Amino acid sequence: MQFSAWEIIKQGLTGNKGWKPHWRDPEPKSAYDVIIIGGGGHGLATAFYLAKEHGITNVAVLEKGYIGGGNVGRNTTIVRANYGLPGNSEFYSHSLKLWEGMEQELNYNTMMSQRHVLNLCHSDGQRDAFTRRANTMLIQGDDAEVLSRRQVRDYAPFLNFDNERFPIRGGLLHRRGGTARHDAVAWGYARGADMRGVDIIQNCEVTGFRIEQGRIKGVETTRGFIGAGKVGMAVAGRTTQVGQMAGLRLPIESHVLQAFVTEGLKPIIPGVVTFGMGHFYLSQSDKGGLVFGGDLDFYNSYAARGNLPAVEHVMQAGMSMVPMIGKARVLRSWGGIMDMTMDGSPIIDRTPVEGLFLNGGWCYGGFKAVPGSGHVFAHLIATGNHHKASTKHLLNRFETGHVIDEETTGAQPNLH
Amino acid sequence: MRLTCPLCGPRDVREFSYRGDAVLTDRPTTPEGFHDYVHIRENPAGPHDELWHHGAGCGGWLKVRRDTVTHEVLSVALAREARS
Amino acid sequence: MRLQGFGQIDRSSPVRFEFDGRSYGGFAGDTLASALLANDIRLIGRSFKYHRPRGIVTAGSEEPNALMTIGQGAAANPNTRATTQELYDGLVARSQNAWPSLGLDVMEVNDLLAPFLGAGFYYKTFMWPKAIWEKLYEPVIRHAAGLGALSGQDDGQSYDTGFLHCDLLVIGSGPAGLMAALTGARAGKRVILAEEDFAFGGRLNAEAEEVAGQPGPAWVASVIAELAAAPNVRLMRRTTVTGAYDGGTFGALEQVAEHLPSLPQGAPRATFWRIAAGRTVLAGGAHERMIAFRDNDRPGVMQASAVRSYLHRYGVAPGRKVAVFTNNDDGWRTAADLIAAGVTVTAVIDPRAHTQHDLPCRMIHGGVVTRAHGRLGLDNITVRKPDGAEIKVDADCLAVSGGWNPSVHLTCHMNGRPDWSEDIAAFVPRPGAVPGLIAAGAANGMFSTHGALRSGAQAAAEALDIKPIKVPQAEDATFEITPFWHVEGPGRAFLDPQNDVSVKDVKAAHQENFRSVEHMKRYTTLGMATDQGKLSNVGALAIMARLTGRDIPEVGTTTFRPPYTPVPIAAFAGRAARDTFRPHRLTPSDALSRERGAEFIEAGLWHRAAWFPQPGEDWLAACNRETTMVRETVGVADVTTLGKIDIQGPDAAVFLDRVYTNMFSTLKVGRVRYGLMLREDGFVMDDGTCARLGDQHYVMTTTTAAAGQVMVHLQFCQQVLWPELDVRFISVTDQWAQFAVAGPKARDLIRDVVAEDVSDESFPYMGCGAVTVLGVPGRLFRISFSGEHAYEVAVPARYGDALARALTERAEALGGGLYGMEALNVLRIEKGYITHAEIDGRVTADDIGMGRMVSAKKDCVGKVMSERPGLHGPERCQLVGLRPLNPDAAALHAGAHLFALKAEITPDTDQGWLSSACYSPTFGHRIAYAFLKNGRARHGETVRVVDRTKGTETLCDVTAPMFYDQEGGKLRG
Amino acid sequence: MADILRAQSPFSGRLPVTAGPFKAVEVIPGSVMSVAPYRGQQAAVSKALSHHGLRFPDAGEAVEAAHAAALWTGLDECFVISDAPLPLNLDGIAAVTDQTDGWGWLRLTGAGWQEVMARLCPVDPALMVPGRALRSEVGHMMAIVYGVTDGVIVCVMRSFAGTMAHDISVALTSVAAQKEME
Repeated sequence: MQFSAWEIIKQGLTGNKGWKPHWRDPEPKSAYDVIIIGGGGHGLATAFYLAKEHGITNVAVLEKGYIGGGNVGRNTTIVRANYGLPGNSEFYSHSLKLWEGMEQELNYNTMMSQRHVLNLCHSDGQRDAFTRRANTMLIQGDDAEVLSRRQVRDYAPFLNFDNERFPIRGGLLHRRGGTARHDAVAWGYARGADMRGVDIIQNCEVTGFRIEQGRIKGVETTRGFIGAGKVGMAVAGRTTQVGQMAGLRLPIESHVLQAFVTEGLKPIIPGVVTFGMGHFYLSQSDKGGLVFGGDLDFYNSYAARGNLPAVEHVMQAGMSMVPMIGKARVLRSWGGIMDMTMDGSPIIDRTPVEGLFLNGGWCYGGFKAVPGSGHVFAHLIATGNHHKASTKHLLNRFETGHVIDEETTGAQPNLH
Repeated sequence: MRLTCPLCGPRDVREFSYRGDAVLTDRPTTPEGFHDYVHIRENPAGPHDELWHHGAGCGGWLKVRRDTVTHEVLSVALAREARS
Repeated sequence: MRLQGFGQIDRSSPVRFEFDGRSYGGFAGDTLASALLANDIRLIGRSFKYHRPRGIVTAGSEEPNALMTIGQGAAANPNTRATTQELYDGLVARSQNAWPSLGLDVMEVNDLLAPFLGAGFYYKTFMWPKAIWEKLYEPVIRHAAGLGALSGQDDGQSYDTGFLHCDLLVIGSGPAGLMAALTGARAGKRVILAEEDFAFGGRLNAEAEEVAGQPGPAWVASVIAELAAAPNVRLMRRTTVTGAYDGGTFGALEQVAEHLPSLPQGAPRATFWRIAAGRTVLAGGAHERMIAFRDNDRPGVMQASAVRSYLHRYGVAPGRKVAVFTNNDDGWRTAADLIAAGVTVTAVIDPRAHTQHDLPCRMIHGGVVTRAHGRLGLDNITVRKPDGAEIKVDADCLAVSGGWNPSVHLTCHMNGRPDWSEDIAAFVPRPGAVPGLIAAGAANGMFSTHGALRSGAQAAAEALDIKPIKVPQAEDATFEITPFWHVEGPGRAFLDPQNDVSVKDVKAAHQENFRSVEHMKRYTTLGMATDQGKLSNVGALAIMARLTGRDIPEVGTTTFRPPYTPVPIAAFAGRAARDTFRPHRLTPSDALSRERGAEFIEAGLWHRAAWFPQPGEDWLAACNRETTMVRETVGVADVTTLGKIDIQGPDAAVFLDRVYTNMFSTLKVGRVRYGLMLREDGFVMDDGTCARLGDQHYVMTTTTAAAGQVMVHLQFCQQVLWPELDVRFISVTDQWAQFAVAGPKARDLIRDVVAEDVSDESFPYMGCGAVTVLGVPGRLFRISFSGEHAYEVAVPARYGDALARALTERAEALGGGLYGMEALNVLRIEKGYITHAEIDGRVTADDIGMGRMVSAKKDCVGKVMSERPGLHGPERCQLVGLRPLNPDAAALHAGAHLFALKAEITPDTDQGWLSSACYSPTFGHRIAYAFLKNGRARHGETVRVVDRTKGTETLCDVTAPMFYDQEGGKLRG
Repeated sequence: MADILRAQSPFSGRLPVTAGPFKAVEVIPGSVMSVAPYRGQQAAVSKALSHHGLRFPDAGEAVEAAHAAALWTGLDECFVISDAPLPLNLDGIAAVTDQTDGWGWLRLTGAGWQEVMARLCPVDPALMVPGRALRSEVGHMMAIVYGVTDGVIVCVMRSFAGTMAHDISVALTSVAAQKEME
């Protein structure tokens, strides 16, 4: 069924009886060409692109709960391509281009809204770092503008320009950045994959790998053994545990990142604003809630919830930079489990097990990566070669020293 | 969350900073072990030995055993005493 | 309608308030909602999506509809629940989400379009044409969405945060909570009793109940009096416990001034408390739920318990002709109380075929309400009798009771899931869901008054391991309910009134395979409104259960997240807002610098003087003058902010050898050495000088930015890695005020303030020692960050301001003066010194040409990992200097990228970047530091500096990263 | 050397502040020395300190004598504060560092001062009693806190004195205003 305004009118006039499931709930087959573990954004996008780009449709996505229940459903929905280092910059650039055509590609309104991302800077050093990053972006053909204090004031007059503590000295404006409707991304990819023959199997937890002579044969699940010649892991948040079942030892810690939404308010924040010094970022959803977040809670956690010090820090940073949001009431706070790698960048690579591929370590950059990650991971699984947009996210880079450390904090995951 | 510092008593987690897995206490003596030491983590979902610093308190480095699923704190000791 | 003889309002204190521009009267002790109902106002707002007319549903914080904007101007407070807002004289309230008026809202057209606007419709359209989403569709959607509006201004109001500690935290002050608090209090425990309402007592204020032979409110008053007299009890009304966190920590919001016309001077609007509780009793009561039937959202349809609250607590009848629709005994109680108060009850409709109830009004057993009528306010209802016949019943208010949901929310905050109780057809808290917390009373499914009293006392006794106290007499009826959720039929039966989610939407979610609870919630937005599903979740689960042929507990429940009720952002932040976000660290020369008109920059938490403009100077002119001044005469700069760590002990030297790449055990006493520190991953962490003051005594200097990090790192090394080393350290950053004195006339100045001989023999370059500075014991270091003959002179900080003035005065006499961070930066770039602009955390010792400083003779932190292949070789960018071919070139700024002369500009041909750049007044042109691929081998090559942010390209020669005095004669001379 | 440098205290011009029953005033100790015993030397340090009526304090303890006190300030460390510099004679058994100028000290008094501290410090004010010294944060600053008979003494690093004076002033004004409302 093609979604369109016409279809809505037709269905509306006939009692909305004709709407179909957005994806089927098939029983698992005994074997597939490719199994993707993880029905989150990355796994579903990978399945979609395997089918669409590579014609590989005998694919199953195995999800232990319900699809889209992990980080794709609990992030702050920001989409951007403003990374500074080789490896990440071209990858996120690639991903943003896919975002820009996503709705038409999926026939699903994921509400990708290029309402701009503005990073504020508070010192000359920060401005220099922004300039370096902006040049990286511009040189690869993306958009970036380094704004002066006056230009920031013109652009976002609602910010606090009287702040003596961390005065706003300028900003990095990325107009093609913005937000999207996170759940819809998972659902849209699920529907797109399902329409192309991919089996999405919910409530099916992988409990082990079958590996013979160093080669993957399939996976053990709560619904029995399922064979496959190739298996891709896209289980960020649980990468360590799933990897362990295949004997992988990984440079990853799991951490909790909290996020917040307020009650609905009439439109007041036009785009995304980030206050890096206070680890604070803010946008407003189409429903009117202010959506914002900050830094990790800093300790290893699988609880998907955090504690008050991190909450307060976020609010303090917000009240420092945008005090006019003070009366907005926080409606809900929640946490996600982040795969934090030792350099803060993801891993998309083969593993020592032939036929087993790894996609993880997304830290808190996973949502904006969804289409790009699915696209390059599908390429890797289908062809055996790295896509040109992702040649540096290698598993052995920690051993060789070719790390991609955007935050410059070294091998301490909670500081990235 | 609260940690009971062996010197300062029960304190709000805001007084502490977190470093990571307590494997960091076992610095290798040969070059071979360093990649694992610096990068590879067990990252368990469950009890976890880890290092915290009581920066706003006594300045002590603490070895804490804590469940990463429930956040229950199982034990706290001064790292230098818990070491060997 | 106000009733005489009922309620706890203060009829001797009338107040005036305004709603949507009209003035009304109420009394002290009213909420805004009770006062509106007393004035017969039923239409109070519009719904989120369909803009349907809505009325007050509840009498508490679970209210989904009666959200209003209170106050005006910058202080306007949107989305405030009228049901919890205390009335005060002069209160101004406005309805929300309606234009041009509440009665006539043009967006109500959405309601007519409802067949096209069902759950998730927006995922299926607005995709064409692509470019129009941001320009048209989305702005329209955004404009229509949202509830109230922020003023857009900083209201300037402050909030406090604080910490509390107790043995027992009791949440809620109904019968269970009061007994729990009393139990703890009498045992001498430290008790906090937190009540979200402005009155203690919970439902006892809202019922015609007796406890211990007294009216409920009288018994409450006597208990509160006893608790108030106990020194170990803190009574906190207007305090909502908003979240349960690890280790017995709870968040709680105490309203301080929300009920006052204005904020008293110095007082906060509210205080956000973090409570560390040994044990907790959750006695937060229960929420009555509705029953879904067609148009059940009409103004006048209310919770049956809310009707009793308005009657007994506020003396208000929400209608003149009230009907009751109930599947349990509670609705009958409402009918009985109304009749006793002389209010007409037009019918009680109960889907159960038989009950024990017999009231002097029309009773329809086995009947259901199939529809509510009256667009802007309820006129009547359609009732289907057991025989199938439909009749109309007059009603301007319909009291509905679908049973009660215990307030399990806090017990879900730590991932606990509640258990289903068949007896009460509701979820109850799972024991142990929050460690140390026990639920009691209605919050635990105990709905009789005596049961609540009993369970409160028991819970506290169990929590504290003490004996329960005696429980007073009270009503102890068994609760009886037959689950009944939804009246089937055409039209829309609302589950979540605020988000306009109806039974149809849940069915649509099921039809489109959004059957998991989370999918259903996200697809329909059910439970995502400001009440977080307090009213709607269980009803929706029941419908999904029926559609999927499962039991409610099998379908599951969605997780409740903190906060329990919405909390203002500003309250969480407290005083750490605006420019008090973080502390301000001030240097000893701060006052002097301000007197001299300095501009400041941020360095960590410090404010450092950046330049000292003289009349007519902009920053560049000031910076050039200050730079030249240092090069030609003498300058004085405050360098107190650099981290200073005093290191002592028998193993101090060994310790330093392990944390620095180079040797410090070989440093002679009275000498200073530059040192480099790596992180264990082999990249540079920090650099600085370290002076040896005695055989076992060093003073380490760190950069300002890394001072804290280095201190923690040293503690880590000493306590965690090498506890066998006997070494102690402590920060002396704040103990010493330290000033750089630099320039050809530096020694002249130093001679004038230091008693001792400072000749090259006594104080050679890189020498140090104790001296007397203008009569005060101080320290002198002959070190330079400018390339000039220079010193750093330190005195105890109490003399810092005076010394800054004394040095400045003398420098000025010599033709010099103060210089700031800008000039300091130019000086160090000219001379080839690095800062964190270069050692940015991704740089190796080799990159900055200090590979040989990693001593081969010993191990140190980071040494092994620094030998990884990725940290070496021609692919890495190495530090070089850049000199523009055209000396007038103005476009040489940090952040620009480097390319070979003929190369195309692409990411693949990118050769590096500029880390620092400045105009050098010494050379008369701009200079820069850059990291260039294989740069050390490329000195003499010409490269292109490309800055796309400014649209410039500049040709530069690659040089060694040192422009000034490469031989170092000035330092030593 | 004609000049005599004029000394300035950390809170000069910033304290006292008062509101309602509360008062925060600066305290200027004559001498503050940090004492960090080397490995196994704690007893020897205690012995040396006993000449001044002091000993090395246990964790969380403040040992007081007539004109001096030893405040526990952290792992292996205490501050010896005294009206005038004391001959400590700790060479070889402890690292001793002058901290007299490194910190600003204030005394908060007034009935209900615990309510003021509750707004600034995560530690239970009930533990801030004479004989106890603790490390925690006050505002967002690392602090030493110890109890005195009529209130509490709070000590932060010197460069934070401006913020500390501001924070304590705001807190005691707030609590005083709320007492007024009762």
